Amino acid sequence: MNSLVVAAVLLVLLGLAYQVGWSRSRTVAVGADRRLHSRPAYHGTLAAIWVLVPVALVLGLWALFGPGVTDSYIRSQIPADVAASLEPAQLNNAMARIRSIASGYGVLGEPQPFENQAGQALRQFQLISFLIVIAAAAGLGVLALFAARRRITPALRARNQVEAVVNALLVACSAVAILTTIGIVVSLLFEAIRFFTFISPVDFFFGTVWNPRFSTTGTGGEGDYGLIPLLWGTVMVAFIAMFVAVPVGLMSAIYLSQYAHPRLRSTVKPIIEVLAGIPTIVYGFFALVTVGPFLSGIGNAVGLDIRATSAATAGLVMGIMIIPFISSLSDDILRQVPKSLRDGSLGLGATRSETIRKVILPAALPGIVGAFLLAISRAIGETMIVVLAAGNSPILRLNPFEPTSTVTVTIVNQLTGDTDFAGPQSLVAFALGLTLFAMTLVLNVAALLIVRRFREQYE
Amino acid sequence: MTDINMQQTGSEASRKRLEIIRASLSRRHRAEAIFKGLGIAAIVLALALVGTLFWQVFSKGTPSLFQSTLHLDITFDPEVVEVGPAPEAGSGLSPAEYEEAYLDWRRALALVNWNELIANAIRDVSGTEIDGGDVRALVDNNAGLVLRSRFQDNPDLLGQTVPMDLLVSANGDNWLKGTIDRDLPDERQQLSADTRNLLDELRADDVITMDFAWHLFTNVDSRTAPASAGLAGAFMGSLYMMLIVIVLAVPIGVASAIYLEEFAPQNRITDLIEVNINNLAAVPSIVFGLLGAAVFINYFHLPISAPLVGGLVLTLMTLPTIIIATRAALKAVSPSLRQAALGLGASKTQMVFQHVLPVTFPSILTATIIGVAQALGETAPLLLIGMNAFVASVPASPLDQATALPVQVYLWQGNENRNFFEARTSAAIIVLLGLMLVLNAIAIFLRTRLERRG
Amino acid sequence: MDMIAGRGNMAEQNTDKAAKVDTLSDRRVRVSTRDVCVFYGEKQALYDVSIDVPDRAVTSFIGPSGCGKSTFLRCINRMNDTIEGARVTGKIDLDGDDVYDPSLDVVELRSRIGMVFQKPNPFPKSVYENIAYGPKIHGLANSKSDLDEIVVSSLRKAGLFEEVKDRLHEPGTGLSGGQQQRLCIARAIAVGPEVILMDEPCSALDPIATAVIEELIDELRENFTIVIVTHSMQQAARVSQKTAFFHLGKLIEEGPTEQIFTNPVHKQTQDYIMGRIG
Amino acid sequence: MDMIAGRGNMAEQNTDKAAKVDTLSDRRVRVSTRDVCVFYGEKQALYDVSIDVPDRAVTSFIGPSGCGKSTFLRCINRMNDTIEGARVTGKIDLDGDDVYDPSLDVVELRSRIGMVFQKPNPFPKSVYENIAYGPKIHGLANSKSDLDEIVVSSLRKAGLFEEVKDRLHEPGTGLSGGQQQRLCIARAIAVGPEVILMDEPCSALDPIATAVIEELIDELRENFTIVIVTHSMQQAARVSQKTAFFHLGKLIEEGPTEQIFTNPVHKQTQDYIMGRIG
Amino acid sequence: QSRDTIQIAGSSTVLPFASIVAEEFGAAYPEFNTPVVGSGGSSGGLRQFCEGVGENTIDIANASRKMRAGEVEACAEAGVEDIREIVIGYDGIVFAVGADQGDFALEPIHVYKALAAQVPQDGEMVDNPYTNWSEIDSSLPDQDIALAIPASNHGTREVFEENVVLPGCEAAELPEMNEDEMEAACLNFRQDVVTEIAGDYTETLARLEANPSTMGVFGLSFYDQNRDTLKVATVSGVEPTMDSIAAGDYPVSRPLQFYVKGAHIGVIPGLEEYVQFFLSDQIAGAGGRLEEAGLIPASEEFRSTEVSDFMDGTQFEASAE
Ligand SMILES: Nc1ncnc2c1ncn2[C@@H]1O[C@H](COP(=O)(O)OP(=O)(O)OP(=O)(O)O)[C@@H](O)[C@H]1O
Ligand SMILES: Nc1ncnc2c1ncn2[C@@H]1O[C@H](COP(=O)(O)OP(=O)(O)OP(=O)(O)O)[C@@H](O)[C@H]1O
Ligand SMILES: [Mg+2]
Ligand SMILES: [Mg+2]
Repeated sequence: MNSLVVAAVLLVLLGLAYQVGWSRSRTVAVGADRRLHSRPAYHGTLAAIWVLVPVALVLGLWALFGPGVTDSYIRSQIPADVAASLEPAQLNNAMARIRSIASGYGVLGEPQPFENQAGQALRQFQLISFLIVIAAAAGLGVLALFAARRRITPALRARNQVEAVVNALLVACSAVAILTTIGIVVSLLFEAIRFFTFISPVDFFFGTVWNPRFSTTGTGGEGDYGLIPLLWGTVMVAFIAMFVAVPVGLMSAIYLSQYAHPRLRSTVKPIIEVLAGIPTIVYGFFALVTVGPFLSGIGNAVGLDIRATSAATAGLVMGIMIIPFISSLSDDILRQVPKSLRDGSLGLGATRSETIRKVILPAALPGIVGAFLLAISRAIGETMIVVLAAGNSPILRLNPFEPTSTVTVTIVNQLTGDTDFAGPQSLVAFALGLTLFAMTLVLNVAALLIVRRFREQYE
Repeated sequence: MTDINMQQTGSEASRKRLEIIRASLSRRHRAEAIFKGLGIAAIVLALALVGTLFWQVFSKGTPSLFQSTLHLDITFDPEVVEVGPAPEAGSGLSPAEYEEAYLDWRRALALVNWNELIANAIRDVSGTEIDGGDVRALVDNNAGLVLRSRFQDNPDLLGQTVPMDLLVSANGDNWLKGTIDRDLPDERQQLSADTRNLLDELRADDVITMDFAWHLFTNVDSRTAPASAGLAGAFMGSLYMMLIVIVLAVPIGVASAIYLEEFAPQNRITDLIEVNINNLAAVPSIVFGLLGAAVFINYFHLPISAPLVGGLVLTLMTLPTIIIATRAALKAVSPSLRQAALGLGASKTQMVFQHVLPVTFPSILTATIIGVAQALGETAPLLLIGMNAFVASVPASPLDQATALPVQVYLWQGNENRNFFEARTSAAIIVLLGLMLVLNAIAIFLRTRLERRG
Repeated sequence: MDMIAGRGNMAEQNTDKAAKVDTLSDRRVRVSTRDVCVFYGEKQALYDVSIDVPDRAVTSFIGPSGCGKSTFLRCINRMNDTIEGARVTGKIDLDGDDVYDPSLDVVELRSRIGMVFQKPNPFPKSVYENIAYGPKIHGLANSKSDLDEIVVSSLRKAGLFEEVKDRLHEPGTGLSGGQQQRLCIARAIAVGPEVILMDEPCSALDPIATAVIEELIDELRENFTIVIVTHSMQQAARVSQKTAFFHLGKLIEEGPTEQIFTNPVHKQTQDYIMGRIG
Repeated sequence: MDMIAGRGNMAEQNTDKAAKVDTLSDRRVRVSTRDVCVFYGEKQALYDVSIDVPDRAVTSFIGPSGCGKSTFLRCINRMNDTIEGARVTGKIDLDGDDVYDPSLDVVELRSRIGMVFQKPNPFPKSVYENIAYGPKIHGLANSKSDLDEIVVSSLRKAGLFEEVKDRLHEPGTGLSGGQQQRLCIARAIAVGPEVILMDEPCSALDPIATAVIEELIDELRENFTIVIVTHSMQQAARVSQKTAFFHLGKLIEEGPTEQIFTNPVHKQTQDYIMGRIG
Repeated sequence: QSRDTIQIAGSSTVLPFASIVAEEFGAAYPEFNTPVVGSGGSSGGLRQFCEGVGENTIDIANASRKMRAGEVEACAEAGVEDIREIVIGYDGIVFAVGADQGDFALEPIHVYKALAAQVPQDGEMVDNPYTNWSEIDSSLPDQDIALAIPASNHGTREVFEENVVLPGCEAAELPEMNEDEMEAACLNFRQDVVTEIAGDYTETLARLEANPSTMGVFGLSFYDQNRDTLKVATVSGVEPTMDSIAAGDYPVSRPLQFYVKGAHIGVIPGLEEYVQFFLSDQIAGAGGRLEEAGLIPASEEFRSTEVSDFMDGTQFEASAE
């Protein structure tokens, strides 16, 4: 209700301001040499902005401090002796009851007299404070409107000012992306530093054993937190994924961009891109239920010991996931290679495949490598497939048919396990997150640099 | 070409040259064919993979889209349902008092032994004498609640007999569908021999039929009554998150793209922002989960397991996608359109908002849909902000606790009743995939229309 | 030789046209530039160009590709401002007001100096909206009927009204190339500019559409000051009264069209016109 | 008038050049086309073009933009095959062999008919690799030294060797525009073609680079049959011995350059040359 | 307006039980909303629990292990001082193989010998030579050794080590060494045949299906639901059943518990009722809903003491280590 009133008041004020700005600008514009610099609509908008700022300020302040003020008012209404006799929780309860009485809803049981009294007082207080706030906001708004109105002259650069406001809003929006990065780094760094008070960075970054322990069992030690096995698992899975995705993705991109009839292209491309839209959890399930047993069945048939959940399973399925990523990006890049290069080569009597292999691919190579790097960073960051399909075995092993574990999975496991949350067992997740962030950052900067150089080549 | 022609060409060098070229032609054409074949093979493989994946999911999931349903005539026997009349609103009660009285009545309802009604009904159709325990093995635990809420909505049913559809328990469903080996010895079966026989009998009499599992879409998750577990809660959770992503990510993303592409001066800072955004697009989603937990929950004290937080995290994740796509779209707008506007005396802001932006609208829309679809399928970050919760209610607002569809898939695939939940998980995946496909289809439709026009 | 006769014809045509106007030197100078240099980053694209553009006449800029014709044209209504890294020095006056005066509003400037581009670039809106856009943003119409009037009269002036009067609310991009270009001219006229700059307005058009536009330009000069860049000497000869020849960023020679084509002073101009360079 | 003298000069120059070769009619016909029509989808771009291209001479195609010059050029070495939806009917012979014979291998055909494009398009490889590319794929060099020799001689023929001999292993894209175009010509020569097709090879170049290329073309015709498309009549007059004029997809007139420019038979040709259309 | 839904998070072992109780609670008490039960592991649950007091923190943390002293400290720092522990029953941990495999009668020492990296032989520690169970003890089936045990992020792992491996290690009579070395030797597993499972039991089951000779470690309730595919091993001659575990005969079990935030009692509606309901006979008692779901019930008097301690406000104190 209240917020409806506030919104209505605000809307009316803004509408009024717009109207005033609009008509005022037209009035002052009468006369030969008094052409308006800006259209009346801009004057209207500018006036509305002038009004909006102080009103929003007042309402914002009230939203921020209002509840606190009300609380302390209620507390002041509870007799001191009663208040002293109440536990904090009971006090809260009493305050809630008072609020409930004030709202007219009523409470169960017989309210105590002081509650009734306080309820009535609160009711009045709420009404008055609400009126005051509304009045203050509206008053300030009207004042601002007058000020704005007086500023309106034909020469007023209302458009430029409105555009400056718009520009500021745009800048604010771009800042969100930066804040996100800062947020990530700060929130990870903080906890990671706490982790490093338990475990030295050297042991973390160069350790080859991952075996965190419960602090109560064993020797009471913390266990081993070597990053290398996790990193190795990550790299191995990502490598297998690329091993699957690169040939298939690249060859499909080549076929689609260089050979396929447009009609074929426009049907096949979306179908392959469907793979990109499938949630990773679905891939994980697919890996766990279908691909894993299938691989291990093949293994049995050829006499190879292939685990159902293994680096190979996870990598294979992740590769399938990445295919559309690579084929889409590569397709775009291949199509960006100027047609004149292709014509140049064909005109010399090269066959299509020669043209593709010797001219188009080399020309597109930097861009494609950039795409690969992005794909790798995606593979590295992928979680759910590995959670379900890699077997979660953080041991340094070369055999891809053995289970393995990755950084992302370990983050999930350590944060959602039964370990001591104040100890290194779960804090390590943040150090791992930071490592992951740094890895993708490096990959991305590399990709960016490569892609930039590529862009320069044609221009 | 013939040799006579060769001679006409005259030049000896030219002839020799042609011979050399001809000698290698068949090899070159073979290489060409192989290369092209590889391309086709890659496409076929990719398509086959799409096919396999869908076939797998659908063949596993379709059975659980149908569930054994028991059709019974339930008599609300006043001897079993011993409760007074429901209180009425108004009638001199304050709202608080009415609520209290109504609660009392509902408490009384909760104490009724609803299973006895079911036992009676089963006895009536099969002639078998069964007790409450058998009912629980036979019928989903939810059945009692279904009766109760039916009665609560309509207290006049007292004494009447109504036909009702009740779900068979998960184990019963397994037995009837044969997902559990029917030849296994007794001690390895979940159900007693009597119950199994009764089930077969009821199935043969068509008292139990395989019906479409509508409740999968209308019910919330359930642990006590696995057979009645549904996706409604998760669906709403996902819906709220999607709305938040759309409401926040699109305007912010488009605005920053506009700023970076159209207004920002080319300098170190914008370079930095660009690197930063490209990087954010590739930052593992799990890291966003860590961020969400640290910032939104620990620092801003937003509620745990709430779609609001999930939506915010997904918004941050989707932003770079939208920014990058929008920038590409803006970049693609032909300079001549910009010149036309500027040449007429439009300001830069007018040019961008009145001409450039409308033209890029379809691409922005496409990018948005794809970004939102990705966000919808995201699981990992949600695990870290408490959305992997068991929530037995449909969230009424984005501040209420909820799960999301992919998280529900994750939770279900880990359920201990594997015989039942493996198919259930696939059914949930079908729903999720269906949503994805619809979203992607819309995006592709828009894009092809756009490409045709452009 | 026939050819010689042909050339002769052309020269005669020019004289015909020139008869319509008084001698150029009588005309008021609308735009005057002094020592204009333009740099793209490090690279200098124009060197000290000084020229006067006479009122109500067509001035054409010719010269081989890359000589800076477009660059100079864009200086006049400050479209170079929109190019990253472009820098202009020197002085350009419109009716005696410095165009590069910081206190001058480019929006106003561009409403006074309209522009038509090489490739027809109608907005992807209806024909009506295309023309109404300029008057709207500049607040030139107080009512719908005002606007209607502006639209119709602009279309008429551009000789397009009869062809599109039934399709005013269909997309402007659906017109033929020549119609689109006339639409763009109508759009420029609708704002009521004093000067119209045209950068190779016919280069994307077929010969027939080109002829229509050239005729239009000839009519427009009764009311507007027109500057046209063209890569076709023939076109310059056909439509303009004053011609300026650019080469490698320098203004080599300027003068009445007739004189430039029949009796150029500089060797380079002569070479260009004779087809020895370019 | 000076102009007339200028024109006269040009005609004289042509006569000079023509003196170098015997009369065109003596020359063997290298490429002959009969009733060639080209369709892009539904749209017909060329109508029944029949023309003979003489050996060791430069034949130029001129005509207004969009008249089908490039389309026709691309027919000769079947580059139109690479354009989606393009369809060619009629007959084109190279030394009497049907170019569109299904049993003919286009790879071989294109090794015999080289092509140079409007915009220089060197591969993003080194200068050396650019030229070695053709001989390598066709297996024309048995050893590194063979290849070196081909590269050097092609560069020499293209008049580029002196300028780039120290930069053979730097990227070809780093050369200036004119050098790039000569690199493309050298690349085409390296395969040892009999015919070289050039589609507006100078349109992206500045006047000085253009002059160098024109000189090169003049030299090349001693060894190759050259067909050149140009939008500049002057260029056609300067470099070619035979000229064909296209208009709206039809071959209007063909003949010795001198005749076309001084004494065209058709009214349209005359109009075009006089600058009345285009 | 304060929050009116009880918010629970924590151990995934307790999750199924807590969810059942939450649902039943919602059904039985119309005035309260159905509590929300998050999973996230004991660690994640306690982390949220110890974030502080107030609406946006959880009320109850489920745990499959006791809270640690460090965690209690962290809690206190954040203002969570009144913590009440409720033990709800026991979880049995069983060894199971595929249903068509041989019968196992395990002793702790068998398990130790199967998975230790080094075993004593003639008073020396040597690399584990066993590849087949029958090599360890002739009474065991002739089957390759392969074990899927919970990874160290699981509370089960701790129980497994304390109740099976360490006793087995002791029985194996390792050569003289100091205590630290001893523990290290006992808990150092070989990696070729031992797979650590960081996920849930479905993953262990998947491992069994892929490699049928694998022996897996499961919770009793999970085994119970999958009797069609699993066969359980006896430990020290005792078969794991509800009864044998409740009676304390079966050696591998652990208590499950949850922690309630005292400060939220009376603020979040239904908190007290939830606790009482949880420990009531029909839920956590013998024959109650949770026993059906696989929780091993605690005795009646134990439960009533838990409830009365809770109502009296007895606060949890971490055992000193
Ligand atoms: N945006 C730009 N950045 C850098 N250099 C530019 C830019 N625009 C033009 N130039 C350069 O400035 C010079 C003059 O270019 P301009 O476009 O003015 O030539 P023009 O005479 O209009 O040629 P054309 O007949 O081809 O249109 C050229 O060398 C060109 O490369
Ligand atoms: N790939 C294509 N698809 C469809 N139509 C085409 C294609 N290429 C050219 N055309 C059309 O065929 C006609 C002839 O084009 P062509 O490029 O041969 O002309 P041109 O004489 O070379 O012109 P210009 O001097 O502009 O290069 C034109 O109308 C053109 O629009
Ligand atoms: Mg230009
Ligand atoms: Mg062409």
